[in-house]
Amino acid sequence: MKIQVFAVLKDHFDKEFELSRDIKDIASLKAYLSNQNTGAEGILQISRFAVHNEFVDLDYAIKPNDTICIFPPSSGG
Amino acid sequence: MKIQVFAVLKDHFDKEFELSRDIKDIASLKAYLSNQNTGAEGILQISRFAVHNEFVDLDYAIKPNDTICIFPPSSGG
Amino acid sequence: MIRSAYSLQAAEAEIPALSATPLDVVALLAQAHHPEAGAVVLFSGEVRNHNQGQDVDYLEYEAHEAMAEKMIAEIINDAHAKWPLKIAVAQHRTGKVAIGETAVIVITSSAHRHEAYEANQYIIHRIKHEATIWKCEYFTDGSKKWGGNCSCCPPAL
Amino acid sequence: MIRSAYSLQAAEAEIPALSATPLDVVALLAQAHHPEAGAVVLFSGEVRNHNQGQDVDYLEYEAHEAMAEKMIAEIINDAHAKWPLKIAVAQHRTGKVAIGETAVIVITSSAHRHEAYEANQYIIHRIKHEATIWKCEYFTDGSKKWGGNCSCCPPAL
Repeated sequence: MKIQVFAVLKDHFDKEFELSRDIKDIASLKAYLSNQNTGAEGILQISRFAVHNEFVDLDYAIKPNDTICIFPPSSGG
Repeated sequence: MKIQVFAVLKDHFDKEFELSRDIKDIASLKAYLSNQNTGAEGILQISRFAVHNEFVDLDYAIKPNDTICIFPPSSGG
Repeated sequence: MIRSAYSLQAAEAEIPALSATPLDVVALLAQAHHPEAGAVVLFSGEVRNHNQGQDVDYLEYEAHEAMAEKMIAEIINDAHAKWPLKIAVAQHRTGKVAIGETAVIVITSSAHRHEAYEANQYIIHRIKHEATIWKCEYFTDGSKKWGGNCSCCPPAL
Repeated sequence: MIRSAYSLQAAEAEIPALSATPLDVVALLAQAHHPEAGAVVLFSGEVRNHNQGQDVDYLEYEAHEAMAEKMIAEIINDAHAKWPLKIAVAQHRTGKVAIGETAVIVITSSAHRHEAYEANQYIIHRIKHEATIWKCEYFTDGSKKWGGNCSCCPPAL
């Protein structure tokens, strides 16, 4: 799977990176990334996840070729 | 005294006219004009009165040379 | 409430409250910029082509100008006292106003948007209800109707 | 809620929700006229020269553009469903935005003013909180800060 992160998450992760591990769903991905980078745990907790331009829930089953976007809380305007 | 009326009151009175009668205050003027022109009574009841660019109360004592403006409810905007 | 010299001098002081010629929305908006204001709210009251089922030809606004100018200035001052505004300006047309033209403009700006919205609504509400300005609607059938333009008030006299 | 062909064709359909170049407030406002709309409310969110005691140099907005465009369109549609609007448009900057420049514009128009104010506030609130757009403030001391620009929310992450 490919991961894209936005805004403040770029201070904690590369903007875009590959993950070849077997991670079954968004909840597991969130746990894995929080473990890898404990400084980002708080932000990841309140972030939203999207696949193919649609928000997905924590139980979304990740497919091997998915690109998963991780969005911190919006701050437009 | 001179009287100036505005907006819908012009449908009932001349825009500007002289009144040479002895009318002591605004309450009496209101009663007098309502009597003269019963069709305007409702509007006069909810109108405001001003002398020298200042609103005056019903008990304002009219001086002979006063110009009294009579304003129906505002409807700007 | 102390206001900065910037707002008073650059914008508010130069804008007459009444105008017998079409309002220059763009120029007014350009004057309402302020480096400390994050939020600008502009209200434009425009002449509709119909009202309460009748086709409007044009409007005409009558004013007691001296009192209207003084009252609008007071309303602006009251808004500054109630909210931390950087800029508050209002301008109202007098005379004949065509369909689609702007009859009244209110611009407010503040550091945060809530105050700008609140103050803007406060100013237009008071101008409509208190300032010595009266609207007369002229309809395409030749009839006319004074006042009572406001959707929040009982029908016209 | 059926919308007139006028509003969709003349104004809303042509306005992109995101713009990498300065927003043309005047052009957008000109497009927001509608013969049946008596009230136009414009909100302009502008870059302030300071925020929470720090001097701002400039801002930069990052967006997930495809999702942001879709979300802004949905927010506009939701506003149309909630209020009888003649026109509702919004446009947000992306990239670097200088002090005094407009970061976001929302224009609403309706027959009566209350709906235009309400819908305008609704749209900007949702854009700020939901659309996939993030602000980064760059300060004159060289530091930067992501997000948390909103006075109604907890401090930045």
